[in-house]
Parts: sequence; C-alpha cells; structure tokens
Amino acid sequence: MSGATPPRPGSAGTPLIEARGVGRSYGSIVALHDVSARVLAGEVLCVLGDNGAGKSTLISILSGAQPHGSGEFLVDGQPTRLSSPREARDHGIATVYQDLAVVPLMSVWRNFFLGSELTVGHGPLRRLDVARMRSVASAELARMGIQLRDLEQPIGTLSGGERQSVAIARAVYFGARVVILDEPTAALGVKQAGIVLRDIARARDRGLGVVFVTHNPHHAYPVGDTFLLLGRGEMLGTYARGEITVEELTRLMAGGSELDDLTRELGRHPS
Amino acid sequence: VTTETGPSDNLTIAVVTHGTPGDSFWDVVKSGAEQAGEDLNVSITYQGDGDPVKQSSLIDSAVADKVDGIVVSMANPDGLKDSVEAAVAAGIPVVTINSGLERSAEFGALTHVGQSEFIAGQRTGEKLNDAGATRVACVIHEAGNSGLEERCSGVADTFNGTISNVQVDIANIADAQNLITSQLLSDPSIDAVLTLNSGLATAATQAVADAGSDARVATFDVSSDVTDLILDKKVLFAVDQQPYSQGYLPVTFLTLLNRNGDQVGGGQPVYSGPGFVTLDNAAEVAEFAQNGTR
Amino acid sequence: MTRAAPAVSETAAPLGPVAAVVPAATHPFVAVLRRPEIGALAAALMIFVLFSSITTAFLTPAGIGTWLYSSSLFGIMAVAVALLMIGGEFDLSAGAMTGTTGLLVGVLTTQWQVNIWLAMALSLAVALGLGAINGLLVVTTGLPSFIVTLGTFFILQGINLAVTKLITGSVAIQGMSAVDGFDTGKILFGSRVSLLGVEVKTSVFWWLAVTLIATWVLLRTRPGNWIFAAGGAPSSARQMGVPVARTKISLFMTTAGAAWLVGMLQLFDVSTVQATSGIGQEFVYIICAVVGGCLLTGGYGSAVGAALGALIYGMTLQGIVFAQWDNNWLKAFLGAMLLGAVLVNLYVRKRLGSRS
Amino acid sequence: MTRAAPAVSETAAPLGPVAAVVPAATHPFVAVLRRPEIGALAAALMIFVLFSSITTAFLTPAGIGTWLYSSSLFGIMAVAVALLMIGGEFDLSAGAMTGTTGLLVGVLTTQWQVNIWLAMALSLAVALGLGAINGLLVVTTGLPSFIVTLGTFFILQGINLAVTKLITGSVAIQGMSAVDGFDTGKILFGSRVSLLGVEVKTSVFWWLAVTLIATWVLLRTRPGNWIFAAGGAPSSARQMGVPVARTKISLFMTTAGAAWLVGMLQLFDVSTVQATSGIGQEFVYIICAVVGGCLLTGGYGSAVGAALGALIYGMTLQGIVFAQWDNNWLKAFLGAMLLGAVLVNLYVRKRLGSRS
Ligand SMILES: Nc1ncnc2c1ncn2[C@@H]1O[C@H](COP(=O)(O)OP(=O)(O)OP(=O)(O)O)[C@@H](O)[C@H]1O
Ligand SMILES: Nc1ncnc2c1ncn2[C@@H]1O[C@H](COP(=O)(O)OP(=O)(O)OP(=O)(O)O)[C@@H](O)[C@H]1O
Ligand SMILES: O[C@@H]1[C@@H](O)[C@H](O)OC[C@H]1O
Ligand SMILES: [Mg+2]
Ligand SMILES: [Mg+2]
Repeated sequence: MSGATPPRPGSAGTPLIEARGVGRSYGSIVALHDVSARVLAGEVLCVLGDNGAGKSTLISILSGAQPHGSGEFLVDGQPTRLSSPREARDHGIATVYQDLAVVPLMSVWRNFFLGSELTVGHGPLRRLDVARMRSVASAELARMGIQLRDLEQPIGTLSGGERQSVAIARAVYFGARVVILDEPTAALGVKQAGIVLRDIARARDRGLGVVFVTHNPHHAYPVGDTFLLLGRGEMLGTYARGEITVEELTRLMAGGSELDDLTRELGRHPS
Repeated sequence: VTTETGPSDNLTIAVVTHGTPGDSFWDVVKSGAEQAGEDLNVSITYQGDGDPVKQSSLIDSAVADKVDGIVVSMANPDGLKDSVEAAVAAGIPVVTINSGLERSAEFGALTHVGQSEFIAGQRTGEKLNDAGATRVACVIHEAGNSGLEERCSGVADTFNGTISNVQVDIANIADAQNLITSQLLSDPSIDAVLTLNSGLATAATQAVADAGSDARVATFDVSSDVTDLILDKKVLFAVDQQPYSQGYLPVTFLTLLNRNGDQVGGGQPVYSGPGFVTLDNAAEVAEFAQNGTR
Repeated sequence: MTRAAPAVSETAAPLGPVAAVVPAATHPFVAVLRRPEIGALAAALMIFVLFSSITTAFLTPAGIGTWLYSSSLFGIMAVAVALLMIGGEFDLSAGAMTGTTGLLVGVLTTQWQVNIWLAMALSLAVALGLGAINGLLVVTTGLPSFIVTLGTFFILQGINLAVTKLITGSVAIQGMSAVDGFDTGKILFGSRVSLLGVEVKTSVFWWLAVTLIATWVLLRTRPGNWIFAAGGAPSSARQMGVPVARTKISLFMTTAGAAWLVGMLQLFDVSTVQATSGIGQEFVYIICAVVGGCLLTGGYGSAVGAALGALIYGMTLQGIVFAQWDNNWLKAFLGAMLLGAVLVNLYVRKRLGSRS
Repeated sequence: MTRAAPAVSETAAPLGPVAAVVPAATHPFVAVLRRPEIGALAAALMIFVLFSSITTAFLTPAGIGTWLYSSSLFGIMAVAVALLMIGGEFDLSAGAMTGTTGLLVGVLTTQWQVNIWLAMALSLAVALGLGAINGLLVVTTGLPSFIVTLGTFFILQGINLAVTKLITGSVAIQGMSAVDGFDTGKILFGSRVSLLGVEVKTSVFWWLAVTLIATWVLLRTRPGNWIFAAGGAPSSARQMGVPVARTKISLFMTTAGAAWLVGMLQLFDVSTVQATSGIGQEFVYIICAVVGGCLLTGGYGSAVGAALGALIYGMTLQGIVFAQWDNNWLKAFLGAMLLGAVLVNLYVRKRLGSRS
C-alpha cells in the first residue's frame, strides 16, 4: 500500500498533520522541545532555522521515521503514533530526507519505487512491473529537467544534484496528501531549484500540504504560507505570509544581532 | 626385481582415505602406499576427506578415471556403500583398510587390511589394568570419528577402573595440552591418560608435568617422539596398528591381482595390528619411526 | 488494489514538456556484460578449459557427473548465502545446520521409527525455526550476524554431537537405508538421471531450480528489491518503508531452508550423516558467493554469480584430483585458483564496467 | 606536539546516539565508563565469578596458570588482529602463519642444523614478508582482505604441509628439544615464573607487553590515529593526508609478527609443531576481538578489549573442563557463553553510553 488515496481537498479547519508540543532527545541532548506545527491542505509550511536547530528532527517525527518523545502528533485530527515511514506513506505522507534515503548500489528506477514497487500478476507469479516503473520514473525525472542516459545506472554514480532530483521527484510522485522536503534545493542548480519551487507551488495548488525545510529565505518566501522558525530545538515563532517580509525573515534566521554584519557582508558582495 | 609385465602395464591405484591432509597417521599410510607403488612400478594417487559425502565423490572420481584398483578406508561404511559397490560393479577391485573391517566383504572388497578398533581398545584396557591404573582419561581428537569412540569403548570393556572421555582438537596441540592439564587438575584421581594420536602423546606428557600429576601416559600410534618418550619412561606403551603396512599391503595385493590374478586374503581380513611398542622394543621401532615409516 | 499512486502523476499536469525518454537506453548486450556474474563466468570458463585440457577424466561423462555433483551441494547453499549477503548479513551456522537437519531425520526414523516424510517435515520446521531465531537475534539485538551466528554455530555443533551420541550411542547415523520409504525419498533426493550420457545426480537439478528461483526473486519481485535495499543502505530502506527486519529474518529462514535441502540431499545420497557433518563448510559458501561477485558489505551480488562461484569451487576441487597433483599441495592449489578466479572476476568487471 | 586528535578516538563510541561532546568536558570516571572495553570487562568478571564459584580447580594456583596460559596465546593474536580490524581489515592467514613460523624454525634447526637464534630471526623475517605480501595484495588490488587472506591461508596451509613433509619426511617436527640452544630459547618463550604461588608461563608476560604496547600506539601516537581513520573512513582519511595504504600494510605485518611470536611460544612450550598447527584458529582471534568490543566494520575497538576477549575465551574453554560438564557439549556451552558475553558487553555499553 502506497500513497494511494486520491488527493482530498483540505476540509477547511482540520490540519492534515499536526504536531502539538512535540519534543525529542538523544541521550542527554535535547534536539527538539515543545514544538507545534500544523500542515493544512493547500498550504506550504516553511521550516527555517540555523544548523542544528532541530529541523531534520522535526521532519523525522512528521514523516514517521522516528517516534516523538513528548507531545502529541495528529493525522486528520486523530492522535497518531507513526511507527514506520511505511505507515506514513499509507497516510499519503511522502518525504525527501536530507540524506536522500537512496540505496547507492541500486538502479535509479528501483530507487524511485523503493518500498512502493508496482507489480503485476498474482500469488507466486506476482512480479515487478518493470516496464511501467521504468517509464514512470523516466517521465517524472524528465519533468524535473533531469535527462539520464541510463535508468539502470546505480544511483550512487549520479551527481549530487541528480540524486537529489530523483529523491524529490519520488516524493512529489508518491506524496498523495503531504509532501515533506528537507532542504531539497541545497545541492541544486538554479534551473533545478526553480523547478522544485514550481513543483511545491503546484502541489499546493492541487490541495496537498507541503512542509519545506530550507536555509534560504529567498526560496522560502515566494512559496510559503506559514513560516516556522526554530532555534536550538525551540520554537522561535510562527508567522503567516502576510505578517512578515523577506528581509525580516532573513533577519530572524540570522539571529537579530548579527544582522548588521550580514548586511554589510551582503553589501560588499552583492550577488 | 622386475617381472616381464611390470614396467609396461601402466597400472594406477587410487588410495582414498578419511584422513585429513596433515594427519601424521595417514601420512605414514600414504608413504607406505607410495613406496609400494615405487617398488612395484605402479602409479599411486592419494586423496583423503573425513566427510563421507566428499570421500564418496573422491571414489567416484577414481572410478571416472578408470583406475586399476582402489584402496578405501571406511570410518563410516554406510556412507561409502554406494560408491564402493559402484566401483566393484565397474570392474575395479577394491581393498578396504584401517576401519570398516566388518562391512568389507559385504561391499564386495577383495580383503581388508587393518585392526579392529574395538579389539585394540580391549587389549589396551588389559594393559592399563596390568599397569595398575584405576581411572583413565581417553582423549578424543576428531569429534566425528567413530573409530576413536570405539577404541575408548573397547578400553571401557576390559578396563577394571573408570574411564572418561576428553574432547580436544588435533589442529591446536597447545590448547589440547591445556585442556588435558585442566582435566587432570579438576579430577586428581586420574592416574592414566590415553591419547589416540602420537602428536597428542607428547602434549599429554607435558600436561601431566604442568598439572603436577603422576598419571601415566599411553597412546595409540607411533612417532619418533613417542619412541623417545617410551625410552624415557614418560610413555608406558604405544598401540601400533602399523599404518605403513595399511598403505603398502593393499597396493601389493591389488597389483598381484592385476598382474597375476592372485586373490589375497581368501575372503578374510589381514590384520596389521594391534602391535605394542614398549620399553622392550622401542629402540628398534625408533629407527623406522625416524624415517616416517612407523 | 487501491494503488492509485500513478493517478497522481496523471493529475499533475506537467509544466515543462515531458521528454519522451526511451527507458531501455542501454543495448541489451551491454546490459549483459554489466551483470555482476560476468566476471565469475569468465573465471569458470578458464577453470573449465584448464582442467579439460590437462586431465583426461574431467570431460568424460563420469567426470562431469562428479564435479557437477560436488558443485551442486556447495551451490545450493552458496545461492542462499548470497541472498543473505546481499541482504547485508552472514550465517556461519549454515554448515552445521546441514548436519542438524540430516541427523534429526536419521534419529527420528532409525531410533524412533517416525515415518520418514513426517521426519523430513519436522526437520524442515526445526530448520526454519532455527533460521528465524538467528534472524530475530540479529534484528533485535543489533549485534553483527557474524558473531550471533557464530554463537549458534557452536551451539549447533555441540548439540549435533552430544544429542546424536546420547540417542544413537554413536557419532554417525547407521541403518538409514533400511528405513521404510527411504527408497522413495532417494528418488527425489539421491538418484541419478542419465542426460546425454552423463549420470546427473538429482541435487544438480535442485541446484538449478534454487538458482533460477533466487534469480527471479532477486530481480523480479518486491522482496528481491527489499533484499538489495536492506543490505545496501538499511536506514534509507527503512525510511522508504521497506520492512528491513522482516526481510532479514526471511533471509535467515531461507538459508536454513537451503541447509535442510542439502541435509536431505546428503542423507539420501550416502544414507548416513556424521555428527560433524557440514562443519567448516560455512566459509566455503561465503567463498563461493564472493568468488561469484557478491560484496561482503552487502547490497550487491547475484544468485547466478554464487552458483558460478560454487561451480568454480567444485570444478577446482575435483579437477585437482583428476590432475593427480599431490594432495599435500591441495590447499595451496585451491588457494591459488581462488585468488586467480577472484582476480579474473575483478579484472573482467572493471574492464566491462568502465567500457559500457 | 600537535597531537590533539587521539582524544577524539578515545571517545568515539558508535553505540547508540551519543552526541559529540567536548572531550575535555567529560569527567575522567565517565570517560573510563565509556571506553570500548568496559563491557568486555564486565563479561570477563562474570565468567570469572561463575567458574570460580562452581568449580574448585579454577581458582587454585595451578588452575589459574592454565587458563592464563590458554588466554595468552589467543590474546597475543587477538590484540594484533584487533589493531588490524580497527584498521578495517581481516587476516584469515594469521592462524596458519603461527604454524609456518614454528615449522620453519623446526626445519631449519633439526634438519639443516642452523643456529636456533638465526633460525628464529629468519622465521621472523619470512613472517614479516608474508604480512607485507598480504597487505600489498589487499592495498593494490582493492579486493576485500577477507578473500585475499583466505587465499593466502589456503596457500600457507598447503605449503606448511607439503614442504614439511618434503624436507622432514614427516608431517610434524620431531626432536626439537635436542637442538642446541633450545633450552636458552625456552627460558624466553617456554618457561614459567612463580608469582604469588601461581606458576605463570612466559607467554602471559608477552601477552601483557603486547597489549600495553598496542594500547599506547593506538591511543597516544600518530600511527594509532591513522589506524582508526584508515578503518573508520578510508577515503576521508586519504583526503586528509593519512597514509592509508602504508598503515594497512604495517598492520598486516604486525599481525604476522604476532603470529611469529605465538609460533615461538608454542614451539618452545610443546617442543613440536604439526603441519596443521594453527588452522582454524584465525576465527578464534576474530571472535576474541569482537567479544572485546571491536567492530567488524572497522574504525572502532581497543587492544585491552581484545585481550579481555581472549581472557573470556580462555577462561570459558578451561572453565568448562574444570566444571566437568559432558565434553560432548563443549562447543554448545562455548557458544552459549560467547553469545552471553557479547550480550553483556552490548548491554553494559548501551547503559553506560546513553547515561553519560
Ligand atoms: N542521532 C543523534 N544523536 C545525537 N544527537 C543528534 C542526533 N541527531 C541529531 N542530533 C542533534 O540534534 C540537534 C538537531 O539536529 P537536526 O539534524 O534536527 O538539525 P537541523 O536543524 O536539521 O540542522 P541542519 O540545518 O544542519 O540540517 C543537533 O544539535 C544534533 O547534533
Ligand atoms: N562514478 C561515476 N560513475 C558513473 N557516472 C558518474 C560517476 N561520477 C559522476 N558520474 C556522472 O558524471 C556526470 C557529472 O558528475 P559530477 O558529479 O561531476 O556533476 P556536478 O557538476 O558536480 O553536478 P552537481 O551540481 O549535481 O554536483 C553526472 O552525469 C554523473 O552521473
Ligand atoms: O582412523 C584413524 C586412526 O586409525 C588413527 O589412529 O588416527 C587417525 C584416524 O583418522
Ligand atoms: Mg537537517
Ligand atoms: Mg557535484
């Protein structure tokens, strides 16, 4: 069972997924503490914050890769404890992990459908629908602007950006209701980053909820509806798009005091 | 002495045993077979594997090679039955050696050369009685070899005292020695150690010294170290099944059969042992042991 | 079947032009040359040509039958072990387990007069249970399977010896061929079929079947995909929803099942089992898999490669005998051949890999 | 001195989610609890207490001498093998090499009347050469050391047997104790020293020395740092300028040197060597290292841990005999104990690791 349910336009109030005061510790390290976030259908939630702020940790909770330590996690308003990413996928939640979650030695198309393979036939004769998986993977990648010479190529031999594009194409394809992207644009060229941003907007327009983690306010601002700021595992604030400008967002992310340095630096090297 | 047919008939005899390469006992058997081959102008191939499935394969290979005779040791007769019978059916004469005396004729072998392990054990038990032993540790060095178990049960049959088995690994003599030491320490009433391999006899004497025990050591099989130890009175006696003859005789028999139609043995086994090497005859045996033929 | 996922992409009206990319961009011949087993195939051919030319018996019908048989017993296990290795784990108890299964049937039938088919079924159940225990131990403790299965290897080795002695009073099963139904079992597991003059033992057909099924599973089924993923990048696999733990446990059970099959093939072939049977073989299986191109680190390899690795091993073992080389040197020859085979394999794969 | 790095390797515990904590910030006591060998120490204590309480001979002076001796021979090799494993490689030829070195001295002295000390020096040179060959093969071909040293293992096994037989006419060295200078050699390698009533064999002191030196090298020298790096992440290490190839070759030579030492210790103790000596021991060394906390995947472990692993193995082996448990079950007990020891080790390290 993969992200099977057809997109369901968000019933106004109920968030597709919601975290209420969740926390998570690794041994004595508190990676996340009392953080709340909600993802509404047809909205993009941007998660921003410094390195080590806890973004990936929040993502791993939302995507079912890790259980939350404290707090509450709701899917469609129902308190849920996702025990595996598989379960998350069954709820129509798909994720691009920061480490991409690809298997380097496996071919591109096998990675694309990993865990949600298409099959034909029944019983002992049930087998992979290789032709279909290849053509879907190929089409989806082409759509991202990636032209691979060979889908049989082990994904580990792709360039960093190509690999990331495969992971994004995969999540966009399987995310029936919620797509979570952890720094998807980090390694991408200008063209590919543009395609990803457009994909995010398009998914939003189709009524999907999107969680978008990024360090880049200039990527976040154009697509985001809500901005969640994290710092040292704590929530620094949630802002609706109308409440904040891209400059303010940048300032908050950089930590107010360092703003002057930053502007000066930006001023010296305009790009 | 060359017979008229000797040099020109290109006989090949395959020896297939259950001994792992490097086992000093089987090395002497191999030497005996090779010497017979040289003496009689017959080419000899020698192979060994302790797993009956693999030993069967080796016999099958010899049959595929269309050799003129096969010598087989049968530590596990059931496991070799099909292959031995197939060889006989293919018209290749077979002589069995060492173990498997009881089934030899049934499988269609010409004769058997060896000792009965059980009888050898019984004689050993009597000798230990004579030496006044009351509690003996029987050291088994190959876990799957039923012949070794038979020796210990043979001893148990005639021995008046009590017997316990110790399991060691022939591939690690230093550790085997340690295990024997531990056994002696944990049961100080042990007054005799019986090893079933010449290499372990040396280790056992050392173990007795390490444990500060006054147990006597006896062993199966001979080597020049063992004869020295017997002369030194550190080993009581060695049971000698004369492995050299277990290699030499069957090759001779099979050659005679091929060249002269002789059916040696008359349907009965040929006993190569047990002989005993004691203080009385150790000096004579020592000379041969030095050459790797005893 | 509620697998509507593709529908999503249909609704997703592509912004850019969808390029019509032909999925099979690679020429089929090139694809074959890239398979992991191509190097092993080259090495196997070399060994075959070598012994065919320097010995007379190797290519005779009887000779072929011998090395095919030898290879088949290694091969069945090597294929199962290869699946497990692709899945990222080892099973050092696999050799001892071939002994356990045979001993169990032997004890049940000769000592307790249990019906032979029932005994075989029980033995299979026990094997699968042992495999599941291995798998569960590995998955739940997170200890390396190398050390866990080494533990079970020692335990099985002890049990095989002690229990057999306890019940039969000896260290080998005797009188098996007199057991009711042994002959019918022998047809399935211990007989020969004449094929183009070569007397082929049934185990060879089992070997072929196991290799084919394993290849099918690996390359054409979901579990196959999961095996590669579980071994190649377990945490990524888990993140993508692959049931890694279940996959690994199943693989340990598969190895145990193969051990049962080999146990039966040996039992019905020589109608006896020794308490020490199979010990020391566990590494031969791993060697065959590695010679056949499996990575020790998991995630890469093939069933056909492992089968070829076993063929190389079996041909070498019997070929040395046919060549009548002094058996004191046996191991040295074997080692040199294996190193040679692995180097040929590496060379061929590097050449082809970089060319394609 | 720019040697700030070792601190990192001391605290690098891969178990569980241990955060990167500033080393200096850790209390020394906590640092001790975090050492890789702490779990092995706990397991060793348990085995010690077990056999001390259920057998009478275990704690007697003679008993202690026995298990210390047994542990020492495994221990010397286990420590060397642990270094190699931390460096990311295996050496399956290590066991056979203990035989090779002893056989060589035996042949040279008993057959060719070479002076015993010269023979020992030659034997050491040959061992180091063999180690270098292992290392070079691994480093230049890029093949896994598991398979390369398996090849050399087979080759050595064959050579040990065939050459010994060829030269001495027998498969074991005889008459060693009559060799000139044997007695002086025995003082160094095969004598005993009375220590608090316990007759301690010299090998035990060699074991201690090897463990201390290895620990010093690992934790307090640049090569030690390189070993961790070469095994933990070879390509990162290479990028940072660590001489990975040279480090690995040196490690193979170290293992070979240790094999020589053990070869001498055995030769002078039992005054004979069999051509099959050492075969099958290579895995015991790996077991000891793993029981002592080394990772099979490289980059993590300790010399003290490996020494403790050998102690656990030696105590268990002898303890089972002292306990007079049915020796048919020996292997089963051994397996259960080892699994138990590894589990205790894991448990202790997890508890301490996550608490700190
Ligand atoms: N497995 C782990 N064990 C210990 N600490 C961890 C673990 N994973 C994360 N942490 C710690 O938790 C904190 C938050 O990590 P997280 O990966 O969520 O940050 P992030 O916001 O995604 O940073 P980045 O922008 O660099 O990706 C960090 O300080 C990190 O060191
Ligand atoms: N080891 C390899 N085997 C096969 N193809 C490879 C390998 N390494 C790189 N490639 C291919 O070479 C091309 C260039 O790769 P490279 O990593 O240099 O790109 P890049 O410019 O750094 O891209 P990015 O911006 O995504 O990092 C890619 O198409 C990639 O698939
Ligand atoms: O069966 C053989 C036995 O007779 C001999 O004494 O020791 C080695 C065994 O293989
Ligand atoms: Mg992150
Ligand atoms: Mg790049």
